[in-house]
Amino acid sequence: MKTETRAIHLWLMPIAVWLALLILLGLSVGSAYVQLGAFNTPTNLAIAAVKVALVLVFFMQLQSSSALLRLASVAGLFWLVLMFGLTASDYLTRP
Amino acid sequence: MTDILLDSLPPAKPANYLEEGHTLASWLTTTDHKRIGILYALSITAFFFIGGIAIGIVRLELITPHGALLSDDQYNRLFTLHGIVMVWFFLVPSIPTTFGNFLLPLMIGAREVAFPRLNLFSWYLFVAGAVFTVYSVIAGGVDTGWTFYTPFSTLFSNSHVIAAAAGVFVAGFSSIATGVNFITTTHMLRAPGMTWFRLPLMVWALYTTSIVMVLATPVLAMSLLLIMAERFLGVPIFNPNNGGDPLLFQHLFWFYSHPAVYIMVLPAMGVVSEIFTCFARRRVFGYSAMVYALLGIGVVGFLVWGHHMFVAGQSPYANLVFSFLSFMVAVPSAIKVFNWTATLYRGQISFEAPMLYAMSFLGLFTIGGLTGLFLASVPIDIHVTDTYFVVAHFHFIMVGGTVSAYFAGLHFWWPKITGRMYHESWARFSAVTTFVGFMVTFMPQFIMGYAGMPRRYHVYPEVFQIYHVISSAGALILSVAYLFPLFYLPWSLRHGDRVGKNPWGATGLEWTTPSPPPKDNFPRIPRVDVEPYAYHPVGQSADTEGREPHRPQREDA
Amino acid sequence: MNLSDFTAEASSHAAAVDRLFYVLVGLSIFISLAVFALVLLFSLRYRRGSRAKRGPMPKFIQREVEIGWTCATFVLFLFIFWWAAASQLSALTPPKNALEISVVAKQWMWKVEQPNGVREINEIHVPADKPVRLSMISQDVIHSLFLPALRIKQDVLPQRYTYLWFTARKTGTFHLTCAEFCGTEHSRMAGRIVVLPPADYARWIEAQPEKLGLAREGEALYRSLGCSGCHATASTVHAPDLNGVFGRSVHLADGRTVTADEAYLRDSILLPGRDIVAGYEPVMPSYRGIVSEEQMIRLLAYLKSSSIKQGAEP
Amino acid sequence: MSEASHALNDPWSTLARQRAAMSFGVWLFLASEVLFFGGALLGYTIYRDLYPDAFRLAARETDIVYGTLNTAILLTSSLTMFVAERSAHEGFRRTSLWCLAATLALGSAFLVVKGFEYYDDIAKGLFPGPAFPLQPAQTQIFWAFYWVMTGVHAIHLILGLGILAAMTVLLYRRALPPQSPSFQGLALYWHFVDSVWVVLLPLLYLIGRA
Repeated sequence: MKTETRAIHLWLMPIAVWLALLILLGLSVGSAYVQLGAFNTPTNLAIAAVKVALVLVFFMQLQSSSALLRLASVAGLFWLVLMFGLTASDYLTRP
Repeated sequence: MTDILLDSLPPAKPANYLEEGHTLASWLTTTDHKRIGILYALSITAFFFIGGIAIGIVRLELITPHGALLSDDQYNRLFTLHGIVMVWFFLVPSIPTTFGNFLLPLMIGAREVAFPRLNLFSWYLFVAGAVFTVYSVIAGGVDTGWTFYTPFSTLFSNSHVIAAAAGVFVAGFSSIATGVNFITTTHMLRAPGMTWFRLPLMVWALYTTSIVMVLATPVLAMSLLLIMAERFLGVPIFNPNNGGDPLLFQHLFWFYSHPAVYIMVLPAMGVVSEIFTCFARRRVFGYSAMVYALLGIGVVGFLVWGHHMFVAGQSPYANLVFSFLSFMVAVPSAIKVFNWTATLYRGQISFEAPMLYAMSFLGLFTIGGLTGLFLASVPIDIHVTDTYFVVAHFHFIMVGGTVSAYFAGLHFWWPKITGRMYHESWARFSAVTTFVGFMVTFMPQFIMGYAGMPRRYHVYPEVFQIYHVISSAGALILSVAYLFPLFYLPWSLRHGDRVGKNPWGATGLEWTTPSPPPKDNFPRIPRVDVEPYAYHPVGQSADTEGREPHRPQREDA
Repeated sequence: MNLSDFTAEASSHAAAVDRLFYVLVGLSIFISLAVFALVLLFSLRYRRGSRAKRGPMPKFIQREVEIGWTCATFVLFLFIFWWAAASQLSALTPPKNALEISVVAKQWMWKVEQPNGVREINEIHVPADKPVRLSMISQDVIHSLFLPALRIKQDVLPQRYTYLWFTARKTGTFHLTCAEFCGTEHSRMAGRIVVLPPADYARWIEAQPEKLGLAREGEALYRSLGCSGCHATASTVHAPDLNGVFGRSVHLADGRTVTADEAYLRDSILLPGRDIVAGYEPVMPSYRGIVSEEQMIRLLAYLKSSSIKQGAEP
Repeated sequence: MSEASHALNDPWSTLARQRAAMSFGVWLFLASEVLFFGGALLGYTIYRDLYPDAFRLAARETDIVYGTLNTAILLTSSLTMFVAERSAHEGFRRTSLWCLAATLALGSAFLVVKGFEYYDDIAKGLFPGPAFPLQPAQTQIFWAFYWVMTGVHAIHLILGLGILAAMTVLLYRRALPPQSPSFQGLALYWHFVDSVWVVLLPLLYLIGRA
């Protein structure tokens, strides 16, 4: 059995990512209370997108995965955009 | 059932997959993709006849315009039962889970699918979904139609909607599990030398279908979950009195249900491509065009769902957008029909049962596809939607197309699955009777559909009685034609003569294994060095009359 | 009842739809026959063991043919789309002077109301050669008004007005039915549309039992439901003036401007908290569950009749 | 490492190939899950576009303290899950066991906090029904989506916790080698459930605050 050295090297990158995520969480909650008018929702969603990207790239190791996995990770999103786009073509143009 | 299959093979040969275990437990806990394919085949055959009996009673009822046999409610529950059972418990799983499970590893030179245990779990998910649905039928049935439109299904229907929706919800995850399994298998378990453009078109069809299954089914699961939440918890998601929009459900439902019709027809195209090439002894005409057509149908199929809602209150702009996209999705289908026809050019065509079924697929799918153009043009669709014209259109594609291809595949791979040859003349008779029965049943529906006969009608104006009587007569012929294989196929298990590796002289890898194949398919993983359907040298045509293919796909065959 | 109740071309739009339909039928027959003939020809000529010539394939056969029929089908389908879209666009906007008839769909019957208040069940009388506009709404589930002879159909949604318009060219009695599955007696929700020559239609309308006009019945409701209490100019309550409100563009509290069409007026009556007019307090009570569909049609007819005079005697 | 070969099962020739297949399979499943939640998001987006004021009004009633606390808990559980998977991959069995236990604890903590939040919501009568405190009626649609989306997310979390607990016990009893690819699959699923919550936070808790 591998001797159980203090696996420090395992913790460095994840803790950094974790701290970034917590900061972004604080940022998004804080920004929600600032009166940005029409920009409130876009900023909230943008920060959420950055957080999800961080989780995807680092925690789900997309940065070291094969092209196939990266393709699979965005396939769902691409189809979601198709669904939202064409449904919007109905709702936004209703008389 | 299993002891009939036992035949005294000389012990020297490696035991085939049927002899790996004879107890029921060996079948119910198997992770052998071939056995799971057979488990699926038995379950969907049972459902095929449940759905068939339901519509048999409906067709009997429709002989008289004033509905003497059933009450309104019974009629509504029967046609809903026919819809739900046929769509989700026969057509969607029909080819991928039976021939897909059995043949995908064999065709790409693998020993097993990527996730064997997940494969068995997906069959149990299918059975769990079936239990829910059968409960909802026995407990009184559901009367919303297979489309579950709100607010009728959420507020006004007092039938077993939640049980039926739960059944389809669970069966949906069986579909997703199969899809994930096949995509991973095709990507990661191909034999050395089996590059993407050496894959048989059946594998391409299963791969595209799996992508559509994985990406479309979850949206159905969510739409049914929202209906169950609204009915069970009372949360007003689609309740119009509360500002809810009934069209939102239709968008979510049809986002799945149109790709679902491509889940049903794409595998059928794969089966037919295998059969046309084998019985015409010809290389497929335009292999890459056929592959891109499959992928095109799979992707563009996701963009056209709005043509189900032209009259539902959708904005005129969206009507035109979806109408245009629906015309575009018809182009790849047309290409495939022309390529199949061109494959016959300069071949050595023989007309065994699989070929007859495949040719009836070609004819009926062509008519079904062309009537799709009527429905894609907005003014005609406004007149004919929700009439028997639409019923005829989708039955031409689903029954004329997918079911014919299912039977074609069943006869084509029967020797490989069971090691026995079916009785040829019975099978040809059954193929021809199916075609005749089908035409008599569904051709009149086009005529009365355009005249204005609405669908899902228990009583109808007397003017249409003549068409209904002809259609019901056709349905009688069709139901008899579907019973024939139920007799002569099991009969062939004992009395059919034994076949060798390659009774049809086909080029696929599955035809280089003994029939029935051993549990691990290939003693040594084969090396592939030639493209599929090498029935004659490139640039030549089918000169030799013999059965031997020019080059099976396997280097050391 | 005979087949012509369904298949008669009762309007110019119906004729256009039929033309497009029969051209498509011709096209489909041509393509199907081409495919079947080819399949039959190849099957006979190249059946196993026949003496037809095989040998090397002609050079040009592969790529050019493939591209050829791909473009052919693409262009053909584009043409059909253009034709269908063109005839659809021309049938889109109803003419201004159309006769307004209200249709309320209810589980398993059609309630029709002529502009002067005449009510009919499962039957619509319309004048020939004059544009007619049906504004339709459902009281419960989704129905769909289907007029086969006019080749038109439109779903009738709960809580939302949908419209059908046509100009009947041929007089006579044609079939009317429900096309969207709506429950137990869906197949019994049929009726008739009677197209009368304009003179006969006028005589028929007059012959009906004496009916106050929709607008005048709406005015009575406007008073009895208490609308005039706040919206009359003489009232002490600060409420928007509804004189000639139909079609006016309204500035809302959150900065949006909407045109006051039937849907906006209906929502303001049933869900007043939704779009509050700029400069007014959201004090209006909701009439949800109080005002029925028939009463709503009368109120809207009254609001639309621009001749409401403040406090004038009916 | 004899234990590694024990993790290998039938169709795969090498462990690396099996691991790649597990990741690819789980990613495909996650693509279907994206569309599963996407269906609910579509409904939410359409209604929010149709009734912006009602949604702002209704969203103010959600408790942001619970929401933020839960997000922090789930992000931390992602951290411990990641380290658990990496240490298992490199054979550090004890570190992996500790981190798996931490993830289990954090996941349960999330559910406990969620339970309190649901209790408060029901106490405030915020479950759509006849006695719904807020007006106008469309606020009930927001709360319908609140209950459906957070409910479905919670069920996903409970399933994740179940599998996590089972694998922790198997690893503890040495029935499952640390090199087994199932850890990779579970980690991907867990991070996905966390990402869904990260998306749900702004949609359900942060609108209407300004």
